[in-house]
Amino acid sequence: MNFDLTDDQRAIQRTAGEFLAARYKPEELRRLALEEERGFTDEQWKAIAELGWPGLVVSEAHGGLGLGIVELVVVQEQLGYALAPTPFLSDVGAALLLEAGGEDETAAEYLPGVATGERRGTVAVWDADAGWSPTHSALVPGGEDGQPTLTGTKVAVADAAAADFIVVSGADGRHFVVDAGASGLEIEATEALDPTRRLYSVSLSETPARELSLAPEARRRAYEALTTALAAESVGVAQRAMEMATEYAKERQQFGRPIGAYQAISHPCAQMLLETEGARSVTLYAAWALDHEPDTSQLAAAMAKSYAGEAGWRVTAAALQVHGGIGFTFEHDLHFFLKRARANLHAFGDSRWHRRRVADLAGV
Amino acid sequence: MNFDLTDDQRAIQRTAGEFLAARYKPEELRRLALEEERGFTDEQWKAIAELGWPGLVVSEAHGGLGLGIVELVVVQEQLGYALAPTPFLSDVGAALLLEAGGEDETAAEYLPGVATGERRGTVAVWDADAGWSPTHSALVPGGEDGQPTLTGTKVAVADAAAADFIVVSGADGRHFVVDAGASGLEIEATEALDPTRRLYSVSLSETPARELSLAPEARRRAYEALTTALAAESVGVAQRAMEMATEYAKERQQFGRPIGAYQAISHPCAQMLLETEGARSVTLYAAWALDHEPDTSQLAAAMAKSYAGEAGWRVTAAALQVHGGIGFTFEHDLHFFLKRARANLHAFGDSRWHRRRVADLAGV
Amino acid sequence: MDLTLSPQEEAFRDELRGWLDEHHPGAEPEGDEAGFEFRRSWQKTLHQAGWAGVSWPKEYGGRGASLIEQAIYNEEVTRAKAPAAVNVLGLAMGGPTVIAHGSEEQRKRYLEPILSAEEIWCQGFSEPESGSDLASLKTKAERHGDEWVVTGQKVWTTLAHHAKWCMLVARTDPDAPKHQGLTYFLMDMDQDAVQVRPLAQITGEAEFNELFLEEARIPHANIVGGEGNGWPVAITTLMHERATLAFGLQIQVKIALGELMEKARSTTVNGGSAAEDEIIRDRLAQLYIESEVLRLNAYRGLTHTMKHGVPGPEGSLGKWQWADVNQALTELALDIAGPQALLRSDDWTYRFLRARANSIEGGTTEILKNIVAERVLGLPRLR
Amino acid sequence: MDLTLSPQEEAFRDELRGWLDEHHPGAEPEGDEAGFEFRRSWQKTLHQAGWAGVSWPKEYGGRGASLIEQAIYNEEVTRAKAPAAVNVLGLAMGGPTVIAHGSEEQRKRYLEPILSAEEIWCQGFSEPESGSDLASLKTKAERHGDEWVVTGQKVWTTLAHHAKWCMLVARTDPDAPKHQGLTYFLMDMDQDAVQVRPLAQITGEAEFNELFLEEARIPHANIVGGEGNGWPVAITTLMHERATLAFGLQIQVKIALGELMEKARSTTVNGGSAAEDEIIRDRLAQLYIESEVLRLNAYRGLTHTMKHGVPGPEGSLGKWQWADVNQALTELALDIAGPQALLRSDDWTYRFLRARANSIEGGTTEILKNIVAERVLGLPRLR
Repeated sequence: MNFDLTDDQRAIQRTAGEFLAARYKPEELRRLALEEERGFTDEQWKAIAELGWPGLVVSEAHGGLGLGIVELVVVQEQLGYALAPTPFLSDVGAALLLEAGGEDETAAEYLPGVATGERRGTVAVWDADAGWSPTHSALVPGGEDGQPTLTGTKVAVADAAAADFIVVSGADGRHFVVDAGASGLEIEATEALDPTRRLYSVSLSETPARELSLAPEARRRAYEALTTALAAESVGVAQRAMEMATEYAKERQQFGRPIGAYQAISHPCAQMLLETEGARSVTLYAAWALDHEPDTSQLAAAMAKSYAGEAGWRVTAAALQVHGGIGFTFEHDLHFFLKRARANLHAFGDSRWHRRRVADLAGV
Repeated sequence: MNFDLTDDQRAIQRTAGEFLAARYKPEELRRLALEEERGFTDEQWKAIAELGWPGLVVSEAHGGLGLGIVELVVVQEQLGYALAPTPFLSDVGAALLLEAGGEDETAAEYLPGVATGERRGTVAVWDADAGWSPTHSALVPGGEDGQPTLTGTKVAVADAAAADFIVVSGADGRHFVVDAGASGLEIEATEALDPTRRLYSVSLSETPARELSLAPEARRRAYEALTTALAAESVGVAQRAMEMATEYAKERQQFGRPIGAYQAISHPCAQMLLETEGARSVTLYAAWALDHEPDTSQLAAAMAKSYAGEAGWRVTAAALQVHGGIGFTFEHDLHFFLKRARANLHAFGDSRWHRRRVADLAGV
Repeated sequence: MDLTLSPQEEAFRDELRGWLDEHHPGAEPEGDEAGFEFRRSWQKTLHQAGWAGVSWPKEYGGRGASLIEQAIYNEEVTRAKAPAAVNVLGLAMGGPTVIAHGSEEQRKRYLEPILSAEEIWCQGFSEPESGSDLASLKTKAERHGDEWVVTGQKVWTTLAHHAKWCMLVARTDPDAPKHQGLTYFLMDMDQDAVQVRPLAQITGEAEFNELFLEEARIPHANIVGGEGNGWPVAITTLMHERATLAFGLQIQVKIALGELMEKARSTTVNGGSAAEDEIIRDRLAQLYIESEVLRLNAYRGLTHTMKHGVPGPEGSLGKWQWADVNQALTELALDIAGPQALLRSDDWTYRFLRARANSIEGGTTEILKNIVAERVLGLPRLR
Repeated sequence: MDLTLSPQEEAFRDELRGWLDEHHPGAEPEGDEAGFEFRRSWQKTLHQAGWAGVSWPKEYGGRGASLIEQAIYNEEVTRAKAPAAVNVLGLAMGGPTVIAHGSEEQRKRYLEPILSAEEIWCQGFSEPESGSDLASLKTKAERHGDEWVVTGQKVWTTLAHHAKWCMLVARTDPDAPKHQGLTYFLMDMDQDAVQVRPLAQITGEAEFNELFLEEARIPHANIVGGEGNGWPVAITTLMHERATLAFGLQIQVKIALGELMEKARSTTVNGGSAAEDEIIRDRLAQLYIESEVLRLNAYRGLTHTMKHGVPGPEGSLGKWQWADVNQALTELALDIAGPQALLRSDDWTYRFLRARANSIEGGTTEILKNIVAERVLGLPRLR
């Protein structure tokens, strides 16, 4: 029993932390969010690729590092902490679904490029009128067998304009790969709650696609890994917001004292710690379960997404309150964290949706 | 527009407050709760009858004062504040249902005795396996037409052993009057969450009963008046618990200061005020609507019961936390208030049940 | 107890409602400048009909409305979705302060142009270093003959770029205790020494400004309430802010809740409408109750003020409770939206972000709780 | 990272589980006295098999178990619903304090009778006037030759009427600053100068006592850790309290939640089971998650302590979070019961009332938040 990262995992954590702190300083974050069309630069992606991250979850057989979900969440928490705008998570989502394809020949064709970072993917799940379910889709392919075509619209597809291919979910859990530039594919930027992650509306009109053959179990695990990675990102976001709030509470003077001396400030800060640490524990547990205990991983991932989603939001909202007026200004960085946290709460099933899964799986 | 009591209502309030403060001191409350079998004495009831309260909601035609629900909640808030153990509310419930009978001959027979306090009633609503609905019952009368008999069990019937008659709810909103001592009627004391209000299990076995003819509208209004009175009681309970907590917070010293100087104590006290005043506003509004605006009274009463029920509980629970260990001892009086508040939250439809009604009535 | 309007109050409401029906100027045009001119022109219309400054005494050009009538005014204007009068700070705060503390000359000079919207007012109280602790403000004014020379920085100043007059509180005696040594000035914004910089909020909009004062000049005659007496004068301004705004706020919440209920009914989730979902339904019902409590507390508070001259305990709670309710309401809007919450697909994203400031602006919830604990409950002060 | 048990840990668990299976003494008999003797006899059985004081070093009769093994021990004992060892305060607090701060003579004298339950221990720290502010305690000890004479009042003392020894902290130097001048004594309870009065709680039960000391006598040799050094010794006792109890608490919550889920399934409301109601279901799921977070934090804290010698930040959170969860859980039990909640029809009423103390006993939630804010987050102290 050892609820701690291994030395290798710590090394990944340290490298990620240092890399991101150096490359994604607050000014750069702001520049990418507000000025850079795709939200990142090719050079930044190249640097990420050099670290091997795009191949992190890709098996060695397909040219990746074949690391586990624990390693993924270690990186993902650091990305949340830095709030680095990057298509990494979209790409990981696509990689996870391709890997879930196992022996699938499409997967085998795409994964080596993904592993090196040369070929970037993203995942398109929500139909334009979707409900809360992260995977439900009404999209049914047309075309002939073996040559399916897709017609429909997906919303809130992250980094679609920068992707070389898109993994598209359809009815009955079927998934398809569509290449950038495929006929009938139109990608339109949409304004998002969170300006640090580019979202697009993706419309398909008789667009040729290749179906991925995914076993239900493998598909499920891919989504669980993705939501656990999202939970880890929220943990990093919460950690950073908590640090910003506590630092500010130590410095800011009102009525002759640092505001952190008042329980109206210090107790909410303590609550931030409670929620951030709890979110970290359950997220690490979910990651470990995905790697080592497939039977419990469904429940664990649902718990992680629900708890960390709420924690990210509550911590960033409380951090804004601690900051007072300055935290409400666009020129302060805190709002970027708040927006990411809230967006994460909703993405891939909101907290309540995942609690419903917990109820089902825990036998409530 | 005048959201304040009239001079007459203020006089009732003052009289009630002074009467109860003199007669129901904490020692007496404790004695009644723990030692007095029926939870009150005949002498106490007589004094209440002399004030005319049993006839408060009884029309002048039946020998009562014919006052409104505003007057009732004024008294009821004071009763909650004093936490006076008394069968008054059970009796009022019965009186309200009888009055709802209008021209009904049974009502006409019972009400004059109720008005003077000579004949005391109570209300039996919950079947032993009832759900949350305050009025749903599966009880169907047997016997011949015009001479119905009742067979079944009602639980949590307040003051049943001290009642001269019981108004019993049945299926389809039908209501019946059963006399104390009727054949097949058995009344058994049950241990209650709240020791200041005696509850009984009432079993009926081919027990003769008289059906009350109640128009649905009138029946509905009677229950709304009863739940509004219960809400007012919770307002009084909350007010008293808040006063106890703030007094204690001014006196109790820890770390060289009165604990009320710490925001961890003072802010919860402020929250108590917010909830107590809000509960008072909405309860007065519901009472006024029952008297003057029948169209909005359903919604208003549901809001009052829900909000005041929650407020009573939250305020007393927070007051206990402010008191710390001493508040957890049986010898301190606070727990009586906490238990009454929690019991009130559940009685006649819990807060959530009434919110569901609010949703229906407000067109959610 | 009588929660219906008196015949006189009803007449007031009917007259206003009829007038608003007839004179409603329609939707505000796009663009900040166009919107501003539209609202200025609307205020002129209001003024000409005697509907600007309803709470002001008649002798100063107001309507001398009772508190209930003022509440009715705010409810009706909000319900009619009529534009806000452009000179909101002058009408709600500056005018009443001049009436309460100004000299007769000042009343003659300043009041009429506030009502007519000829001169727009802004407020220079908050500073970056003094948020909740207003009395710690550092902007300094030194007397040079008949003029005061002012240097410092102010923040959260709405309408600064349109304003002619700024209600400015500055420190005139650095050696006095912090609540003394403050003076309340009316500063002419039309001078180079006053620089206005818009301050964008997390919503992306710039509703507020920063003011940079570099030896700005104010004639001695522009002091309101006397040199060194700025604190009580500023408190008058702030009390008018809270009292006047409370009514508009509770009605805004009710309107927003109605819109949210409509959104819940029209949003499809998992085959049904969001409004049919038990949890959404329960949260909407709770918000409905709380918005009613807000309204009822506000009316109870009015009655108390009318009878006793001061607000009752429930009067201190409105701003705080409103912030709680409005934040919960806008959060629920996102929960109802499901994955669409990721997009800025409708106005709710803006409202949701804007609501984060509700518990900060005009007195943080923490400060309001302090005030309730100390002044209403009589708990000991910490500081 | 590896959340499975090591072969050694698994062996420890299996051995214990097997032993508990075989030796479980069945249900506790009715009545306080009978229950006490039952638990005393159970502890003797534990001790004979080497299962009492598992965390104590082997040289003092313990098992020298690792932290993980201690956690496993607590989980297994709770899961087996085995009775609690009767001398819980001696095992969890008194013994470890004597081991850490006592003399070799004291260790020889006191430890073995703790393990065998021959001598029961109780704790005399809290006083009516000093709750959270423990160091303000007023019980006074004066030296008379080789004895100390102690007068004062203690409260919240469990097991006082059965105890032979009381861990008593008293003020030996009234002139010293409040954290100094305290001394930690082992007081013989078997003297007339010590009066025990049961203190009923809001549940109606009397789990605790008050102690009245009127010139009670304690030999000088019964001081632990030296005269005037009582504060750090008392802190050792309290740290052992929190560390040891944490594991039992989280597992108790999981068991209680399982029972609550069963109650929800078996309670019929409006034609269905309470467990099918969307809101009940959502609240149960949230409690399930929070109880898992509690468990996971506890294990993460253990790993941190084993690696770094001190608990990590998550270690300070368990008691506080447990109180929140257990209160929410017992409140939900009443909500599930519907009108039956008015009656004391099952054990949940007791649990619900008992849970109100969870945020007070063993450090109030307010104090725990202070500790987290100051010691973990480094925020400035207020006092």
